[in-house]
Amino acid sequence: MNIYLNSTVFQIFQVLTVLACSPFIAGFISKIEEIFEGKTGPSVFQPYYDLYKLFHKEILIPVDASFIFKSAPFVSFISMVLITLLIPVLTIYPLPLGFMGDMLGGAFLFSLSSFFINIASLDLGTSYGGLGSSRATLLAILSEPTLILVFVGVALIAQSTLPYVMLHTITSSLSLYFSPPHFLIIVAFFLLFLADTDRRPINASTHVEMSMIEEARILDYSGPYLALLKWSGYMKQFLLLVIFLNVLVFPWGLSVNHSPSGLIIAIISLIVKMLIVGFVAGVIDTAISRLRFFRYQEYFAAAFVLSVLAIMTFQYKGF
Amino acid sequence: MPLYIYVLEDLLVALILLSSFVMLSSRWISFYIHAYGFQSFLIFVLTLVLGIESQNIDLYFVAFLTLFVRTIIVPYILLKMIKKFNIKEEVKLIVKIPLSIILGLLLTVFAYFLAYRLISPFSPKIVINASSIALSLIFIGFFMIISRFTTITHILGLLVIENGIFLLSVVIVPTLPIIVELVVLFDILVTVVAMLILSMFMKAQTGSFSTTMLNRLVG
Amino acid sequence: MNLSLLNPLNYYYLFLIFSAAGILVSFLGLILKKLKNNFVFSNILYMAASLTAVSFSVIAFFKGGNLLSRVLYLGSFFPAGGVVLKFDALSNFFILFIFAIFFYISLYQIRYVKKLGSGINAALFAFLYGVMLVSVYFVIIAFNGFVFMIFWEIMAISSFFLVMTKHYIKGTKKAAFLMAVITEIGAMLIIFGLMVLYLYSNNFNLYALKDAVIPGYIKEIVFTLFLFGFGAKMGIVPLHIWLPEAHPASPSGVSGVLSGVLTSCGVYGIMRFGLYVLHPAGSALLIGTIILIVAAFTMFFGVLYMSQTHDIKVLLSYSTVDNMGLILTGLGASLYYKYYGLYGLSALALVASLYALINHAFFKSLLFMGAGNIEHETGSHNMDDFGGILKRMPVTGALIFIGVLAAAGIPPLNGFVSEWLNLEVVFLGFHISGVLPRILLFGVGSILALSSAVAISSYVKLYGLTFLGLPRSEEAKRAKEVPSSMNIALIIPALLSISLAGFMFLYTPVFSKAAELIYHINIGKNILHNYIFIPYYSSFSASSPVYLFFVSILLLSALYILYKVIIKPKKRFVDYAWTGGKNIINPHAQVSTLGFSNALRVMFNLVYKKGSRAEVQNKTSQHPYELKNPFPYSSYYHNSSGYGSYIFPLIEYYLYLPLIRFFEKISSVTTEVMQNGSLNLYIFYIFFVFAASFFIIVLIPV
Amino acid sequence: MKIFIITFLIIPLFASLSSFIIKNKRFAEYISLLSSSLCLLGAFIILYFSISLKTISIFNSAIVIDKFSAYIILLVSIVYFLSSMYSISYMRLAMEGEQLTGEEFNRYYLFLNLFALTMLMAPMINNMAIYLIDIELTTIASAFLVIAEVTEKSIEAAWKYILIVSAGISLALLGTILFYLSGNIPGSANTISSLDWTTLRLNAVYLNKDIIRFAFVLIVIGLGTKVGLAPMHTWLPDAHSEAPSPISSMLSASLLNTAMYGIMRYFSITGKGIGFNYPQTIMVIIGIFTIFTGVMGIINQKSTKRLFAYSSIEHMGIISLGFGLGGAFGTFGALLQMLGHSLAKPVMFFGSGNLLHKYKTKDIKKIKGVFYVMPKTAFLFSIGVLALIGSPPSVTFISEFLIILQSLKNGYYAVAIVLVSLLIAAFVSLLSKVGSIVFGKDDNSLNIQKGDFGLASVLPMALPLAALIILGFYIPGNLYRLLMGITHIIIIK
Repeated sequence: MNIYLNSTVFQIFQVLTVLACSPFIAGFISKIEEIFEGKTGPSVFQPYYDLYKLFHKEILIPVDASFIFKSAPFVSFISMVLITLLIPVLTIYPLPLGFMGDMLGGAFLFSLSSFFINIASLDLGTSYGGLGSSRATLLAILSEPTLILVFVGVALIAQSTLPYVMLHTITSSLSLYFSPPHFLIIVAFFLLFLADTDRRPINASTHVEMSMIEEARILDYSGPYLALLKWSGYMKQFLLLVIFLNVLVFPWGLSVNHSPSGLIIAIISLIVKMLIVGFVAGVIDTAISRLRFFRYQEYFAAAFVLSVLAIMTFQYKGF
Repeated sequence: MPLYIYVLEDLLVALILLSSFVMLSSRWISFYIHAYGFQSFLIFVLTLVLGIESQNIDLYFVAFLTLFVRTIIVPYILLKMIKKFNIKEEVKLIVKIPLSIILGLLLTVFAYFLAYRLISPFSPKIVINASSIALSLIFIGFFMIISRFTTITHILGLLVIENGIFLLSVVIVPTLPIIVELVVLFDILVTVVAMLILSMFMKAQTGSFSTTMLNRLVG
Repeated sequence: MNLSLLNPLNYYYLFLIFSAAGILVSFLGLILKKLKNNFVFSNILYMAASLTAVSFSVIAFFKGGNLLSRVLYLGSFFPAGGVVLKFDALSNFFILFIFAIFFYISLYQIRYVKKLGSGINAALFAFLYGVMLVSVYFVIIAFNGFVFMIFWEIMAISSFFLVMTKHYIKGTKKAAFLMAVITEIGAMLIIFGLMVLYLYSNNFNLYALKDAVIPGYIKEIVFTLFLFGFGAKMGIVPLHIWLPEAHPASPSGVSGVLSGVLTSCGVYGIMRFGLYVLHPAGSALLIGTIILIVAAFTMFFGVLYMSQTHDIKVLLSYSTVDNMGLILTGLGASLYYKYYGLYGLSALALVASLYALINHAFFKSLLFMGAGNIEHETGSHNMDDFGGILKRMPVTGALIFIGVLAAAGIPPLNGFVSEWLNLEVVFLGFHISGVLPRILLFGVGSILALSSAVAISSYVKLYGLTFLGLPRSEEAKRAKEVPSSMNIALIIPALLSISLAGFMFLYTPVFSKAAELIYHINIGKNILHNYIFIPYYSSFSASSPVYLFFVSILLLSALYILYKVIIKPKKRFVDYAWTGGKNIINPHAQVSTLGFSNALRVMFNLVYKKGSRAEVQNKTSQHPYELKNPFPYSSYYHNSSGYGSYIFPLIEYYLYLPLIRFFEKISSVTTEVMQNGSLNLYIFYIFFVFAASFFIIVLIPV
Repeated sequence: MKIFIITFLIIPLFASLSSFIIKNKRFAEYISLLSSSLCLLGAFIILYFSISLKTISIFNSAIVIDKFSAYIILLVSIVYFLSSMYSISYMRLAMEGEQLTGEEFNRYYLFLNLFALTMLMAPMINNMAIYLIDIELTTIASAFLVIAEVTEKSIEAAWKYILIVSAGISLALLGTILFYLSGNIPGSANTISSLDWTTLRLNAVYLNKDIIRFAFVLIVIGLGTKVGLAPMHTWLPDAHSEAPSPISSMLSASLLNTAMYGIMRYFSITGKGIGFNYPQTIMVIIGIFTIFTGVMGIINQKSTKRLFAYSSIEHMGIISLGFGLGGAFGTFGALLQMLGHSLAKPVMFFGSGNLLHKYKTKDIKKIKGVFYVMPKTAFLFSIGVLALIGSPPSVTFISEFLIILQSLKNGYYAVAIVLVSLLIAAFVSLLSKVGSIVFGKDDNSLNIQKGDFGLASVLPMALPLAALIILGFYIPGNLYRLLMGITHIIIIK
């Protein structure tokens, strides 16, 4: 009984960590980018201010809006919370409700969020909504096969699609950790991470009007709705980073037991890991330029080839 | 069996072949009909000779029926017909006459070849000779239909084929039941009459006996 | 005779009585013009018949044991041998959901057909529909290859005429005809396969066919024949070309049946004849490979063309093609696992496949009926003409939204569950020891992922351009809600779809029963613990769609309550935020269907053979026998013809057109030579044959 | 029994003569209908006798009726019955449309019954030569029926018909003489001086093998001309398309079968004499070529009646292929296909007759939307075409199924594949052509009065269709035993 209680507490903490820390990471990355561009930039806490401000504004709802427009922010937010329940943010052992889905289920939950935003962007009949929705679905089309192949690669290495089991397998064998497939998969996943979080070379997260993908879809949202959407965007980035770090790259530093100290260590180590990766992401984001729209497939093809290579090397090396 | 009979038979079949070549080499329709009558008459004589030779009453009977139907009635009807409609000449030939004679010769050779292969193991030479000429009659009859373009020639072509078959049956199986010969003759009569009626219909509709116009039904 | 309500056989007789009565009523209506309302009566009778059929299966499943398997001997019939009808787990399973579909479609078309007016003969329609209903029933329970074939063909013919219902519209004839051609080719392949089996068994009885000792290569050939034969009905590539023609041409109820029922019958055929009768063991590797390659092509082409159309029904029919690929993936994987001795996994893969099948049957019929609702009101299925339908038809819109969520594979609905399950099955491929099969399986998995992404995009387009935004035509503005009986018919599959996700645990035993029949292993106990679904190995994965469903709903409502309580937002209903609160939105500035999917068209030009308008003229003049192109020229913008493109499907272009031209050429040459009207030539033929055959016989001695 | 058979044959003769003499139109119609229904009854009685008793053999074995003959007689009388019923409607409409004079009307009924008489006689005749002459008589009688409406085209058709078939029959006669020769070789121990099939068949082993080989080919070419085996089929589309529809159906559905019957008699003699391999090979080759020709004609066809004429060619090809494949299934399938052909063809020709009267054209492209103009005809016509092309439930499906099965059993995979692909091609093109006739938007520009013709135009279509479908579901035991008996008659060693 006690264990269950503790686990439940941990699960709540896990959700809270994601909710609380995700704006911070977003702020940190944009700060890094600004610094590398030679500017001072806003504070790392700027996302919190934004959210606060938006939650206190009134909502403008167009008269033609249907229930889909109104439900999209909630669904998007909830799907991120659901993913949080599934993945090892803080612990290396499954928490309550962690059995609801595996990696694949998580991927589908991401698509739940984007599906609702896409469809909501068409609700008002503005031309920008259609543009954004069209492009976002195209990106999904391009990235999804690669994502699945990455998961296949991981599942091959770990013989499982459960993130907790994957983490265990990778940490248990150093030879597995340092094997070429593992690194190839890390790279492929990182490329997908860049694309999925609106970074260059696909998009520019700092200049929203530039490519009209992410922001075009939520142009007509305002007030708390916009806040929810933005927050779920931060969470998406955070969660992708968690999967990247805690499952693939550096699955150490997580809590192994139910002690409060483990919890604190886990949170701190997670933040540290994220800051490092965020730094790298920020550097990349400023160092390279955006791709032309009709050359996106080349970028994804690179990721695809990497993951295929990973699987092939695994097949023929054998572990 | 006296030798003269063989000589006579050989002579008769040769004449029959000759008459068919006469038909091939002409473009005058009345000439065809006369040649056909002559050919039928020769067949009658041959049948009679064979009947005498084999002492077969049936063959006498068949011979006189042939005389009656093939030599008299059919040519008579045909001649009357062309007189009534004043048909003189074959309208058009698909092959020129010299070529058609050469082809006829080739067909005869083929008929000899076939007949030799077919019945040589068990038949005397005279029968082989006669039956190969009968086969060549069949071939030439077909050739006439293929190369000519009036209804009368088509009928005559058919009749030549029938003559060939009749000759063959008389020569190689003289014991064929008489009923068969009878109905075949009856059939010839009915067919000729029916075809003549048809060709008169055709004359009434198209104004000609030529079959070159018969190409509306295609595909 | 046991007249108890729980005796399933009574339901069998009741089914026969009801359906025969329905057919009779419609036939009387056909003959006697005075008989009014025969259409309604016969459809009600069909509903009753479907209900009894479903009850049979439900009772059989609940009672289990001997009742599950019922054999009826009906004497013998030349040349079939003994006529056996059998209800076993597989047929019960198929009857269960197929007749559920028949039930609500019968309900649906009572009002729907009325709208079609006097152009169609409603009595004839009901008659053919009844014939199809009965034939489907016997297709599923026939336990004799020959009898199966007879009912299979009756089903094909009646569906051909049903597609022909709106024959006064241009293009319908061609569509129905195309369908008949493809299904006939398929039927011939099946017959051929059955005959080859017969050579080994000397009996068409399925027991005999099953027990016959058949060499491996024969099994492979026959299975391939069955795959393409039944695949013609399912719509696998390259035999899928009839689907995008026939579905838009037929009335929506019929489209629903075509997509929900007939494709399922195709799957049934593969399962019954390919898996149950042939039960490949040593040849499973090759067969599985063939299936997986076909599945990959089917998903790939189906989904890529699906994204490019502007016609709702064409979109849905290509989506059917895509889903058939998904189902085949499960089947192929199950054969692979069987070959490598992983029987539990092969049963699991079959379960995944069945799950995808039943999902598809429900949500696709739902969507087709929804498309029918829209057509009922606007008279069109061109998405570019719609917009803002949700405001005008809220119930339809909400129900279709459920269907779209299911079809696009969005969690937590059932489409997600089946796609997830199939992906799990693919992922489990690492248990296979062969390297190349494993890689093929993973490759199919990535195409599966591509297909699910494109499907999402297409369904976003479908729903967004049809129901959302602003109306772009007068018809769309005038649309109003359809009669309630039609919407009730839509509610049933919507609820069934939801139940398939939220109450998955009710269905899994049924699936595993059906899979047990084929693989003789019951995995029902292994895969479901405490509402958690385990893909056979608990260390591999454990997920709970059931929990996910309820938890997500719970969290969503919790969030909404929190939002209402804590934030208490001030709402202001205004015009568009982005335009500064002014209503200056032009409906025609919205994205068009082509505009939405054009980027894909550009990126995958190799597959699409895209052409611009300048090429249209040339192309049509080049192909006088042109098949109807489901993707005609259209513009990037509404109300504009200046910028646009068209595509011509690759398979039609490179496979079917040359075939058609080849046949026409041969035929015209042959008849021109053989029958040119010249009597002399005709006689020459006779003479020639005569002379030539003699010559040949002379030359060849005995 | 003698008297019965004589009466059976006198009935149509009486009908034909009396209708010609009395010259009353209604009388001619009803006496023909009466005679045909009596013949149908008689055919059933003959069938019953030949099944339950033994072979009927009368007039010193000049007339021998075994199961096979009885079966063919039955098929002929079924078509005779249907055609004389349909003639009532067709000829009345033709008279109304002034395509026909009163004289031609009377001539039509004279020859209709005579034609039926000759066809009924053919299967009874034991003597091969007389059988051939009887076939020649059918040609003449039907040639006059082809020109029932005297037009340039019908005369052309009749002329081609009579000439081609006479040439063919003369070849068959030659073949028959060779058969006789083969039993009468001078110097051989056993002479068989008879042209009766019963005798020949009994003593087939004594026949000269070398000559039989030639003789059988001649028979196939000669009678094949009548049957419509390619490439001797050329008269068939012309005559079928130009004849009045009831006659087309009689030509197609019964005449071809009657001629095929003759081929099969020779076939069984030949098979018994020199082994079945040889005649079967010939039948398979010519059957496949015939199917090919028929299907090609179907694909490239623009006229309704020629379409079904080519379909007859295709069916005859299937039948000869079936016989050629032999075995229990092949022969059985071919016999069943005969039945299916006899039942399905009248439906199609009667239907196209109705269309011809309504639209005054045979051009497929010009006929559209029949479902609105003549719903009953359209319904029966479209079901009929399905039965014709062998989709279940119909007899043709079962027969074609059996034939394909037999070809697989024999190991002729190539034959089976060719057959299947040709069947699919026939299915496709027939369906598309009939579909384009029956369905589609009603064309108002033609000024056509809507509505079906009378009962006599629809009932002859409905009756055989019902039989086709019922037999497709259930083949009665008696029919099965009958056909099995015939199979034994044909292929027993």
